[in-house]
Amino acid sequence: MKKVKSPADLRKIKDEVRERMYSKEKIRVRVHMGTSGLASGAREIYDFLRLELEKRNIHASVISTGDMGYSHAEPTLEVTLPGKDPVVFGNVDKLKADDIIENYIKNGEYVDGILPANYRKIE
Amino acid sequence: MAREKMQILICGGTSCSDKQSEALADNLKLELEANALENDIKVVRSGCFGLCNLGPVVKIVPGDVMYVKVTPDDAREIVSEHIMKGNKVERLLYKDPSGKTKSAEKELSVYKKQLRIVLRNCGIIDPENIEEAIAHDAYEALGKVLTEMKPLEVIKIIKDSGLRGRGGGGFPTGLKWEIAYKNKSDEKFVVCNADEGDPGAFMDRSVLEGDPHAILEAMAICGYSIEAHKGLIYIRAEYPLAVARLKTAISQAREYGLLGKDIMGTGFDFDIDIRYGAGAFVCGEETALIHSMEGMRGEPTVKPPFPAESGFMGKPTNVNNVETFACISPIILKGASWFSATGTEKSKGTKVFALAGKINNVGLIEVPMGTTLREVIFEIGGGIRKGKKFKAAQTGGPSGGCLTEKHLDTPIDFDNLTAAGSMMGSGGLIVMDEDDCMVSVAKFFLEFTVEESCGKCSPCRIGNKRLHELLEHITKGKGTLADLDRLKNMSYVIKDTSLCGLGQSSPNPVLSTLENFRDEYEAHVTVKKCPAGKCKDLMEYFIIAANCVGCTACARVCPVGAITGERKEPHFINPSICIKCGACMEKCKFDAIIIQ
Amino acid sequence: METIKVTIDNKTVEVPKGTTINKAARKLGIDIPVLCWMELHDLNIENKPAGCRICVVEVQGRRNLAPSCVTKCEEGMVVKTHTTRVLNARRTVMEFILSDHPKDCLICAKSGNCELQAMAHQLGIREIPGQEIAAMSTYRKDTSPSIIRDLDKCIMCRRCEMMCNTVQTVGALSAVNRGFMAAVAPAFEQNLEHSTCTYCGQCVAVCPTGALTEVDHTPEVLRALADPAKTVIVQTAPAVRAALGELFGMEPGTLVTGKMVTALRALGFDYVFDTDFAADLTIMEEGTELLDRLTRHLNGDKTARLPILTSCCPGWVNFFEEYFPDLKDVPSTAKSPQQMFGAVAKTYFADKIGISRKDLVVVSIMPCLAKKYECQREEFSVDNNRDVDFSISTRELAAFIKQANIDLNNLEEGQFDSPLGESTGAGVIFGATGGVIEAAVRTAYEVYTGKKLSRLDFTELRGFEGVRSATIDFDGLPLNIGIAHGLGNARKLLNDVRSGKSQFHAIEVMACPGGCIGGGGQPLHHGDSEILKARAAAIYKEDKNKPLRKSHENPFIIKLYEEFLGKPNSEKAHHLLHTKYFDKKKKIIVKQ
Amino acid sequence: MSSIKIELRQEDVNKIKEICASFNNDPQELINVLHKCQEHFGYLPAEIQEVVSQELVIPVAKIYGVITFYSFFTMTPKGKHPISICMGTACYVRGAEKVLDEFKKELGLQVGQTTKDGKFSLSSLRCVGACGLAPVVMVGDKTYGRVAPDDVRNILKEYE
Repeated sequence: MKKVKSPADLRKIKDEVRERMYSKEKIRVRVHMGTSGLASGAREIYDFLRLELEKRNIHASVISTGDMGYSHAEPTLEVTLPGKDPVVFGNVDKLKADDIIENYIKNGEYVDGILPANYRKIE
Repeated sequence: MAREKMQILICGGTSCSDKQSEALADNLKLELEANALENDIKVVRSGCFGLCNLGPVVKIVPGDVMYVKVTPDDAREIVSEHIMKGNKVERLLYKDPSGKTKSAEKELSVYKKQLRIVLRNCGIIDPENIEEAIAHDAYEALGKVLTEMKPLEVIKIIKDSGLRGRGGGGFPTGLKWEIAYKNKSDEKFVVCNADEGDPGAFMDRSVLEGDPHAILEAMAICGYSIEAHKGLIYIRAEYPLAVARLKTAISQAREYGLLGKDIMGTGFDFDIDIRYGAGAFVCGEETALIHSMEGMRGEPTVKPPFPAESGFMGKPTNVNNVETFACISPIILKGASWFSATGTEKSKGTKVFALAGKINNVGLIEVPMGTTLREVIFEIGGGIRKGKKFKAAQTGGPSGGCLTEKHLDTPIDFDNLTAAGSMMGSGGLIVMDEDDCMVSVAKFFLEFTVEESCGKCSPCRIGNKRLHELLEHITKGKGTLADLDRLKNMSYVIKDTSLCGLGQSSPNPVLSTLENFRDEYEAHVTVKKCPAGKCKDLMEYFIIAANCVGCTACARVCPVGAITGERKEPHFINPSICIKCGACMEKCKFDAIIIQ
Repeated sequence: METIKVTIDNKTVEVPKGTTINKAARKLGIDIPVLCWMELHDLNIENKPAGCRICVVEVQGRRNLAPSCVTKCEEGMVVKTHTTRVLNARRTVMEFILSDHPKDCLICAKSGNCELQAMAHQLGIREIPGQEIAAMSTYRKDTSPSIIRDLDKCIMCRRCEMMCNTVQTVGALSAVNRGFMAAVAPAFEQNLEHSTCTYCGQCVAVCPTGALTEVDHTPEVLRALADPAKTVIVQTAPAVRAALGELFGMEPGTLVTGKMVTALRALGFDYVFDTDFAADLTIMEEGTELLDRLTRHLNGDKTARLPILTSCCPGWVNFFEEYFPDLKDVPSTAKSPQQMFGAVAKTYFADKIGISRKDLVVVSIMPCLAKKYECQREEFSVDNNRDVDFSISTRELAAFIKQANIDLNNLEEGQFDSPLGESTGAGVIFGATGGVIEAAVRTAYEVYTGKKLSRLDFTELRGFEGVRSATIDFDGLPLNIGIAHGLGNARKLLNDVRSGKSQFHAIEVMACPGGCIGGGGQPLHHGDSEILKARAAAIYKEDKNKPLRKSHENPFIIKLYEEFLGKPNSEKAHHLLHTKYFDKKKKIIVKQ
Repeated sequence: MSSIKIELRQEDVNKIKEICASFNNDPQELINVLHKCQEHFGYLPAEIQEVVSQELVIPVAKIYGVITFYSFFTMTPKGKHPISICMGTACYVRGAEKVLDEFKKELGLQVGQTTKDGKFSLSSLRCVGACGLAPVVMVGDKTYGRVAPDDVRNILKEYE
C-alpha cells in the first residue's frame, strides 16, 4: 500500500503509472463497462477478449472502464496499439471481437464500426 | 507486427444523416477494384468524427490525412492520386479561414463540436484502479489546493471561472461555496447530489461509473474551501454499479491517504460517506435531499433558510451535483480563465447531455455552452431516426420545455433555454419527430410529475393531477377551447405558488407545448383529431376502397366484428364498433387500411 | 431588538427582524388568509409546513409568489397582498383544494366550524371548474373508541401530525404515501385503535376540516334519557364550564356553571352532578397515597417509589402504558375523577336511591376525547356494566343543547344536585395545568403538617410553561413538585424518572397543552392561545369564589368516607377508587 | 391502543437487529437500514418495520411514512422473476407504454402486482440508463433491449 504523504508522492505515482500504462510495447484494450455497456453485453465481450487473447498468445492488458457515452453503439471497446492512437469500436459482439483481434490487433487493419474520437480533450 | 497497410476510413454509416458517404464508399471500392487494389486496401465505414459540417470526411492511414466535404465523384482522384501515387489531393484538404491547409486529423480536431471536460476520463481509466486515475491527474488539484492555496483563493478561482451549478438551477458555484464558507459552524457538510432522477438522463451515472475519483477529489477541495470535514454522496439506489465503484474508489482513496485524516500529510481531514436515495425524484431538490439523508420523507422545505445556512443536521451544507463537481479539478489545475474561455457570456464551460429519443446517435455528449441545438441534433446526434422530420427537443426533463425548429440555431446555455421556455435541467435531451403528439408528450411528463410530487403543497399535489386529467380529457377528444385557457391558468398558478422547484417547473412541458404547438392542441379540441396520429381515441381506421381487394383478412382478424364487406369487394370499417386495436392494419397486405 | 421596515400594500411598518410577512401585515390590519399555518404562541406550538399556499403574496423582485406565513420580512421589502395575480392564484389554489374535498358540508360534523368552509366562503368560491373530470383521493374511514378519521377531508395541513409528533411525541400519525394520495395516517394505514394513539384528541382539536372528529355519543345518551326504566345522571368536568359558553357566542373565559346545570336538567337528566366532587375524592385518595409513599420513603423504605405521578388524565395513562410500561408502578393508583365518580355513583348513590346499577346510566361531560376510551376500559366495568356509560365532549354537549332548542344565554343559574354535586375550589382547578397538584398540596400540607395553610393560591404552580417546577415548604420538608402539560413535556420528565435523575417527589402530568381547558373535546381554539388563557383564568376565578377550597373540607366527601368508604386508601376505597396499569408496548413474538 | 402482536422468526429478528446495529441504531440511517432489510428479505412487511421501529426508536408510523414515500421500497413480495419496464422518456417515445400494456395483458397484472403463483411481478421504473436500447425491459437482472409488444410473449416463455 502506498500512502501518499505529499503532492510529490502523488506525482511519483502518476509518473510511474503513466509509464506503465502508456509504455510503447503494450497493447491495451479497454472494454467500456458502465451500466449501458453492461446492459448491452459488454461483460461477455470482456470475458471473451481475456480468454481469446491469452489463447492466441497475444500479450495485452484488458481492463474495464466506464462508458464512453456511445449508447447507440454499445457495447464499445477501445484498442490502443503500441505507438498508435486509441481506436474505439462499436456494436461489438463476439464475432466482431474476433474480427478485431484478427485484423486490428494482429495486423493493424481496421474493421467496420470504428468510432473515431469525435471530441476534443483537455490537455 | 506486419507493416502498416494503407486504409481508407469514411465517416458515416447506417446512422449518419448524410447519405452521400454511402455512395462515396461504394465508389471508392469500385475504384480500388478497377485498380486491382481491393485486397490490399481496405475501405472502412467508421462512426462520426465530430466534423459533420465538413462531412463527409475521409481519413487515410497511415498519415491520418483527412479529406473534407468529399463527394462520391472525388473517389477516383483519391484513389489515383493519393493511394496510387502518394500525392495528397490538395483541393480536398481543409483550409482554415486564413487559407492555411490542414491535413492531419489532429489539426482538424479543434473543429470538433464536443469538448470533454466532465467526461475527460470516462472510458479511459479503470474506475476501480485509483492509480490509473492518479495517472490522469486525479488528486493533483487537491494537492495543489492543500499546499498552495487558502480557502478563499480556491473560492475565488471557482467564482472567476464562471462555473454554474449543473443540476438545473444554474446557481454560481463559487458564490454558493462562499456563502457556505462565511457561515461559521463547528461542523459543516459537503454533499454531492447524485440523485439523478430525470427520466432519460444518465450523465451523472456515467461520471460516477467512469471516473469516481473526480467527484471525491472535488468534494475534498470543496470541503477545504468551506472548512468542512465530512462529505456525503446522495445516490440513487437504482445505480448499483455506480455505488459499487464509488465504494471501491472511496476505500482506495482512504488507503492512499487521499481521504480521511491528514490528507497528503497536510493536516487536512476529509472523509466521505454514501447515503442512498430510494426512488423519489423530488429528492433532487436540495432541502428534500437533506431530509432524505436524515432518514426522513424527502419533502422539501421553504428556502430560506438555504442549506448553506442550515442544511444537513442543521449545519451549513454545500450541495452540488455530480457534473458540477466534475468540473472542479480541471479549473484548479488550468485556471479560471481557461475554463471561462469556453462557453457563452453567462454560461461557461461545457454541458453534458444525454441524447435520447428519435435520434440516431443516442448517447452522452459533452459540448461547450453555446453550441446550437442544430449542431447537437444533426451533427453530433446524427439527425433524426429513419429520416423523419424533427419536431421538438425536450430539455430539462419533466421540468423543462420543448425547443422547436425555430430554436435550432439558438446557442444552448442557461439563459437562452430559460428564455425559450425550457431549462437546462440536468441535461436530458429527448428528440421527437413528426410522429410524436405533443399533447401526449406533455401528458407523459405530467404523469411523471403527478407520480413524483411529494404531496406537501396543494398546487403541486392537486394542481398537477388536475393538469394531467385535463390533458387526458383533451387526448380523448373531449376537450374544448376553453380548456386550453384553463390549462394555461392552472399552469401559471402551479408555477407561481408551488413550494419547491418540482412544482414550480412541472407545468413547463404544458406551457411550452401549448406555446409552440397550439395548433396541435386546437386540432385535438376542435376537429377532435390528433395530427400525429398518436391519440388512440382520436384515430379512425379507414379502408381505401381503391386499394382493397376484398381478401377478407381484415374482417376475419377484427376481434369485434367491425369490418364488413363481400368477398372481392372493398370492405368497410364501422367506426362505432371499432376499438382501434390496429389488428386489421397489421393484417392488410395491400396498404388499404389507414389511420385518419 | 433590531427592527426593519417593510411596505405592505403601500403601507410601511416597522417590525422586529425575523417577523413574517403575515404577522407584519396583521400589524397593519391586513389579514392575509392562512389555512395550514397555526400557532399557539404561549404554548410554543407552531405549524408551518407552508403547504396550502393560500397565504401567498407578491414580493417585489421575487420570481414566484411567497407564502406569507413563513417568509420573513427583509429591510425595504415591498409586498402586495391583493394584486390580481395574487387573487387569481389564491382562488385557483383554493379550487384545487376543494376539487379534492367532499362537498357534503351539510352533514359534516365540522360544518359551521370548518376553516376550509370559511375560507371557501371568504374567497367567494361558487364553482369548481373541471370538477366533473376531477378524481378525488379517497381512503377508508376509521372509527376508534374516541376519534373518527375521514381522510377524504384531509387537506394535508399537517397540524395533526405536528401535534401528534412534535408536541405530544406520541408518533401515532405520520404523513404517508406521496403525491395525490398523500395523507396523514397511522402506520400501515391501520385504524387508530391499532396504533400508539393515546386518544388525547389534540389532532382533532387542531384539524381545520372534518377529517378528524370525535365519535358522537349523544344519540346513545338521548336513547337512555328516553328510556323510562333508566335513571340517567350526569357529571360535568371542571374545564367544561369554562368553555361551553364559547359555543353560544359568549366571550372566552365566561363561566357558565349554573346555566350549564339548568340546561342539563332541561335535557332530562335526573340528577346533575359534578365531576369536581370526584376530583375532591381523588385528592383524598391520591394525596393520602402521596403522603404514605413519602413517609415510607423518608423512613428508608426502598419499595416506596418516588416521585408519585398523577393519574387523572386518561391520555397520559395511555401514554405511559405505551411508552413507559417499566414505570407502571410509579403513577398513583387512584382512578381518574370520571371513573371515581362512576364507581361511587353505581354503588353508593345507586344504593341511596334504591336502584340497581343496571338501571342507573352515568353520563360524563368531558373536555376530553380520551375519556370516551377510558370509560370503555374493561377494568372499569362490573358484569359488563360500565361505571361510566357514556362520555360526551363539551362540543357534543353544546350541539345537544342546541338540538333541544335551548339557548344557554337565557337560562337561569342552576345548582348541582346533592350529594355528588358538591365540591370545593380544589376540585375546580383540576381543569388547568398545575391544578391537580395545587389541590393536592392544599390537602396534603394540612394533613401532613397538621397546620392550616396561610395561603391557598400557589401561583408558582400555575402558568403555561411546558415544564414547571416548584418547591413547597411542608413545614421544614421541601417538597419538590414537577408539572408537565403536553405529552412531549411529560416524556422529558419521565425520561428523568426512568434514569433516576428526577429530584421530584410528585409530578402532575396533563396530556393536553394547557391541561383540560385545552382538551381535545373543547370548543376549537382555531389557533388562538388567548382563548386558552381566558379559560384558565375562569377556572381560577371559580376556585376563588368557592366558600371551600380544600378537598378534605368538602363535607360531602367527609360524609362519603363516614358512611361508605371508611378512610382514604381503605380496602373498600382501594377496591372502588384505585386501578392498575397495563404494559401496552408492542411485543415481538418469536414464531417457532 | 396498540395490541398487535408481531410475529417473526428469531433468526429474522436477529438479522434485523444486526442490520440496525451495523448502523449504530442511528435514526438518521433509517433509509440505509431499510435498504439493507429489503435487500435481505426482499420486501418490508409490517413486522420488519415494527422491529426496526423498536431498534432505532422511531415511531413505526414514521417508518411507514418513509416506506410509502420512496418508490424503491415495497411492502409486498416481488415475484420470482420481477419484470420492470423502463418508462424513462427515451423508452416512452420509443413505445414503452405499448410494451407495458402487453405485459399487463399477458400477465393479467397491474403495475405493482405479483401473479398469484408468485412467479412474476410487474413494475415500471424510470430510466435504467440503457437509452440506446430503448425500449428496455428487465426481468430480474437480465436486460432486454428494443422490445416490441410482439416480443413480450417470447420473453415470458423463457421463464416458464
